Amino acid sequence: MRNNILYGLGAAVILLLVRDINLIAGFPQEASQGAIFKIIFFHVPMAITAMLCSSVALIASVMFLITRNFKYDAVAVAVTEVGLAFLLGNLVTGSIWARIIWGVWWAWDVRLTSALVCWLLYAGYLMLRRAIEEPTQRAVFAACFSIFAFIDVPIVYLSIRLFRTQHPGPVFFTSNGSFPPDWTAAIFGPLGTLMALMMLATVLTVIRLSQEDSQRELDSLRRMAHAM
Amino acid sequence: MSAVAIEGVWKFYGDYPALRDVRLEAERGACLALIGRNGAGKTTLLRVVAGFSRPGRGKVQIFGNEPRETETRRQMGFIGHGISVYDELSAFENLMLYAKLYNLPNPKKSAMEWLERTGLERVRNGLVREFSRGMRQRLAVARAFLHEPTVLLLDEPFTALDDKAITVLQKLLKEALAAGKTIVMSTHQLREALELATHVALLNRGQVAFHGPRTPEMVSDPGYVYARYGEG
Amino acid sequence: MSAVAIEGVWKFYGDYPALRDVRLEAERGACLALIGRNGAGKTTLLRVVAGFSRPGRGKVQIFGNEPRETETRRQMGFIGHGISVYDELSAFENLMLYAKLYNLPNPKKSAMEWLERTGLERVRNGLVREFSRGMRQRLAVARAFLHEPTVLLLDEPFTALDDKAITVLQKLLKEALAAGKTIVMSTHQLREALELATHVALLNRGQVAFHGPRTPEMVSDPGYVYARYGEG
Amino acid sequence: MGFFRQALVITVKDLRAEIRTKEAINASFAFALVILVLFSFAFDPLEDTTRDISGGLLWIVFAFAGTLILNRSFARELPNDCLDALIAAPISGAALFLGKSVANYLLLLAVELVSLPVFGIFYNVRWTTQFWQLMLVLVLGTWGLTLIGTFCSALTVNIRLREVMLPMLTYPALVPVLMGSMQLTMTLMAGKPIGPDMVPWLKLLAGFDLVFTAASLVLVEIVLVG
Amino acid sequence: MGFFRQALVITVKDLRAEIRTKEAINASFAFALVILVLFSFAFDPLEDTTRDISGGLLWIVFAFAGTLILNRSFARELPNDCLDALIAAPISGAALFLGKSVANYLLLLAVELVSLPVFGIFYNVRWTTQFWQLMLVLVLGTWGLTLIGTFCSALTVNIRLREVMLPMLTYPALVPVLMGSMQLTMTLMAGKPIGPDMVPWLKLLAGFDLVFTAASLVLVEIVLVG
Ligand code: HEM
Ligand SMILES: Nc1ncnc2c1ncn2[C@@H]1O[C@H](COP(=O)(O)OP(=O)(O)OP(=O)(O)O)[C@@H](O)[C@H]1O
Ligand SMILES: Nc1ncnc2c1ncn2[C@@H]1O[C@H](COP(=O)(O)OP(=O)(O)OP(=O)(O)O)[C@@H](O)[C@H]1O
Ligand SMILES: [Mg+2]
Ligand SMILES: [Mg+2]
Repeated sequence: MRNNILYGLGAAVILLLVRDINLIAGFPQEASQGAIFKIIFFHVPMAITAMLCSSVALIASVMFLITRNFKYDAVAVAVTEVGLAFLLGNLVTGSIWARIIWGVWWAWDVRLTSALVCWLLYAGYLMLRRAIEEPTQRAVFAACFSIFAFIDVPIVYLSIRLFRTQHPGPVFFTSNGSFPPDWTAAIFGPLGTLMALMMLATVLTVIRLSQEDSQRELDSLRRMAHAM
Repeated sequence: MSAVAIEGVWKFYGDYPALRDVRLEAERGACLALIGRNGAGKTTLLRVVAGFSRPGRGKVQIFGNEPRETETRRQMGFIGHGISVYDELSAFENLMLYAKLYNLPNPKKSAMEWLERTGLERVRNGLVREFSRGMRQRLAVARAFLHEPTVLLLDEPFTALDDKAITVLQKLLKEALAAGKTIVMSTHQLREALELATHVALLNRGQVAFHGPRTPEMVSDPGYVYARYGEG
Repeated sequence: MSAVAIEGVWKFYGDYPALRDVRLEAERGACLALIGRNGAGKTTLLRVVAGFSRPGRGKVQIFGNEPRETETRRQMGFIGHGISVYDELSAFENLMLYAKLYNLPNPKKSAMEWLERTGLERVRNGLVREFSRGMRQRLAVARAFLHEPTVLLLDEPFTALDDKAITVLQKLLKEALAAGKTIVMSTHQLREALELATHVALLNRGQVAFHGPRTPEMVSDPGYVYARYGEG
Repeated sequence: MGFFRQALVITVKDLRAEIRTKEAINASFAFALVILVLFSFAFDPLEDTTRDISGGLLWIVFAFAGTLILNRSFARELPNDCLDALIAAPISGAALFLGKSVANYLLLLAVELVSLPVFGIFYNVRWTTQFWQLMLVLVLGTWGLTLIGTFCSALTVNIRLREVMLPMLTYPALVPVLMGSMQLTMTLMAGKPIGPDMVPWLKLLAGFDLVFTAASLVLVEIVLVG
Repeated sequence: MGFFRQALVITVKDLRAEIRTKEAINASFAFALVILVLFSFAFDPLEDTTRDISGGLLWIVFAFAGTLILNRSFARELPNDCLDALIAAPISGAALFLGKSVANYLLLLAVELVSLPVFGIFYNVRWTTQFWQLMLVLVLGTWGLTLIGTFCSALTVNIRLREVMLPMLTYPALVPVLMGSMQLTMTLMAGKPIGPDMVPWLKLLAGFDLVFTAASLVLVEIVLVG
């Protein structure tokens, strides 16, 4: 049953992405930047999905510390890993974009740096988990670090609003934004790329979650076997 | 009310239960010896009782209170494998530190008193770094007894000590028992422990396999409990 | 020629003489138990004999050779406090490593043989990290016996082991003695050690206070040597 | 005994132990010198551009040298299992953490204040022109650095591979604090006071200190007792 | 068994243990990234002057990230007292040291080769123009770095305060090697081949490697057995 829902969702994601790419390809080219501008249809939703993943990880970590239920710990890992992948997607698309319009792969402004640091922090989270053998301690320490790591996320978000950056300032849902409404809809609309990517993230998280579950079972079986 | 009551404690390392539904009690003035094979869960149990790690299920009560409550912590003395004093401080400074942390009414007096009782008053201003092993061990005892705990938790207190040091420690513990304190200790040195113990608990893979008062046959043949209740 | 000859060894830590003119011998097939109070110098002496640290004065000879000579090292097995195997490698890989370092003619065969003799052949591909304490200890023994050493140096081999593990180790050591190997071990657990020992040496503040064959009264009253020759 | 008196007892103990041996503080200062020398090979310290970047360099030196002190903080409790005794004592984890942080803070500030003139000489920077504003940045930035370093030290004190994990966790977490401190210090080193364009950085720094102080005081009990 | 076969056994063991957990190598690479980030605040990487100093930066990154791997080298033997067993085994200290150095060298080179393109992207440097000469410098400089780091790791493995002492000893000892490598790399990164004015540096580097190899192979036995 659960698997069927998963397959269904996966199929829906693929269909949605195909539709969106088709739609986006049909848009006219942006005046000053040309075709590369269309990367924004993935660049931005990937970032938003990643930030959403960190928020879920934060909530799951806090919940774990309160309830000590390992389900939340599993959610935290799964969602962190998926978020890391999406953030990487954001970094890579951003870099490609930067290469074409700024001429360099990377410019060190606050937005770019804080996004990179965010990635490193959550990578550190995963490494911390690997360094601790004992599962309870692992879950507790990882949860604490996850809460710490999240402090960087608001900075990523606010950086373009607080500081002058090379990275473009806010264009969506601001009074001075001049983004065509149908383009905005292609990202944020109910069938837009954001929705598609968020569904994708959900599917991936659920897959990781079941993996984590069987991993935990295997782990305990092995411990039992060794203890005998 | 029991001094130490362990009520259905489970402790999981991941999914592996290091303690399984452990129920034990120790009355005031009792000395409970925890015995069991390597990995049976003795250290784990003592750390749960001391409040260093939380049980997965069940609970521990010290005179009816939670282990992590401030009031309980004041009543508890713990000696683990390390000596828990600082090498860079003098004997006196170490005891003063703990006296202040335990908020004793007269830190200086308590520190001096225990330096005297462990025979360290002559070297009280010497740095611990320069102490011999025996002196360190005595300071560790002074540290744990300083705040006059009513419950003592000892993890393998006799390991790697020579016979003289063992005798000194046994004497101190006997005095504590006579003064109505409660002792829970883990050990592999059955002979030394059984001499002191009033009760014995045998742990087997995290479960209590035997719990009862110490009997004379245990003292005469320390392997008795294992042979009778263990897996052999 | 003695298997182990310690000839007037002094060892200084700074100005402090941890060993003072120690003279001891152990014949082939003998088991010498080093006893003494905490800080007497047992560990220091064993490390000097093993060649891990150089004596300040005097010398050590193993079958007439220096400890650090390659030939001697091949004949020596050492078990200290650690288990000396790698957590990230499997049991088999660990033994293969040492078999190769000792340049055994058939590393694989020796490794498999000792895995079998210590009852680890079923878990030979498991990483040591996941082993229980008992399994680790057995692997440590396999590691030390792998190259069939003729001289065994053991530093407190019984400490923190449960009675079952002690019995297993005692059996192995007895077999080794029967096969004509020489054992030098330090210990505080007199009872277990004296059962095995053929000779006893008592160290007192770095000096040999007593050295002689083990007598029956020692076994019946392990404190005897201390009481008779120690500072009391 | 009040929370702050308990913290004070811990602070005094840590400071006394450290001052008796002076190990961490000496090592930290020496390390700061070594890094300054290493950097001077990479950049010619006499060029004008180097002077522009000196504010950034300074904080890199502080971060690297400081972590030597910060890492020792909980590691100091390891050799004799002192941490057990502290946890068993009737003081809260938060008081323990605060006490240790304050001790580290003072040590770190000491190293920084000694390093500053040395840095000025080596790199030919006039750092005194905006002295008080610089002190403000130093005080704020160092507190952030201390908190994160001490917290990571507590987090890793019991784990395998402490030495490897610590820099991995600490330095990325430090970035926001360092970023703010560097920006502000660069402006100040150039002789300019903190203008309106720099105020967001100052706010970031102060906000960070607040958030981190609160978060670590809440979380440290969980980290220490599990 | 020959000296080199013994060293090889040690190398294989160290590599296998490391590759199984990938701890040091991951941490080292992540740390390299973190340092890149930290430096980027100090210098605007898009300016031309930064590109001039990028060779220096690169080696600072290698030095800091590399020591994470190098420090683990002997520390890896500590948890279970494995060092005792290795010293007791009939192999010479020199073979042990060489084996460990080679393992570290390979790990370090791997981290460096992955870091190079990342560095190129982040700092906008074209590092491929003098590829083979750069590789030569990398190979020579890294060997020097490895030797000193591994030797200091052996020197400090048994002392109290290892973590504090190691950087204190290692980094100053690295200065000559780093100086040479930095100078050469800066030239190469600027797109120029190694001209006659740079040959002395190359000789210095090679000479250093030789002298250090010889010295450490001779001294390590004394360090380990004392
Ligand atoms: C590697 C480089 C880059 C990184 C790491 C990066 C990162 C991000 C992140 C994290 C967001 C957050 C989304 C949000 O705040 O809602 C974002 C949004 C955005 N990015 Fe990038 N970006 C990069 C390069 C670029 C480039 C080169 C451009 C175009 C010149 C660009 C244009 C945008 C735009 C227009 C937005 C939406 C801003 C808004 O309205 O919030 N990015 N980027
Ligand atoms: N931190 C930990 N992580 C995972 N498992 C652990 C941990 N500590 C202990 N264990 C496991 O819990 C079980 C009980 O361990 P414990 O140390 O309490 O035994 P013990 O009775 O004290 O043994 P010993 O006599 O050897 O000291 C063992 O199987 C051990 O492997
Ligand atoms: N590395 C060292 N530096 C300085 N002194 C040392 C060192 N190692 C040992 N000593 C001193 O040498 C003496 C002998 O120590 P050693 O460890 O050999 O005693 P031991 O007989 O093994 O004691 P135990 O029974 O406690 O293990 C002690 O006084 C000790 O303080
Ligand atoms: Mg135990
Ligand atoms: Mg000893």
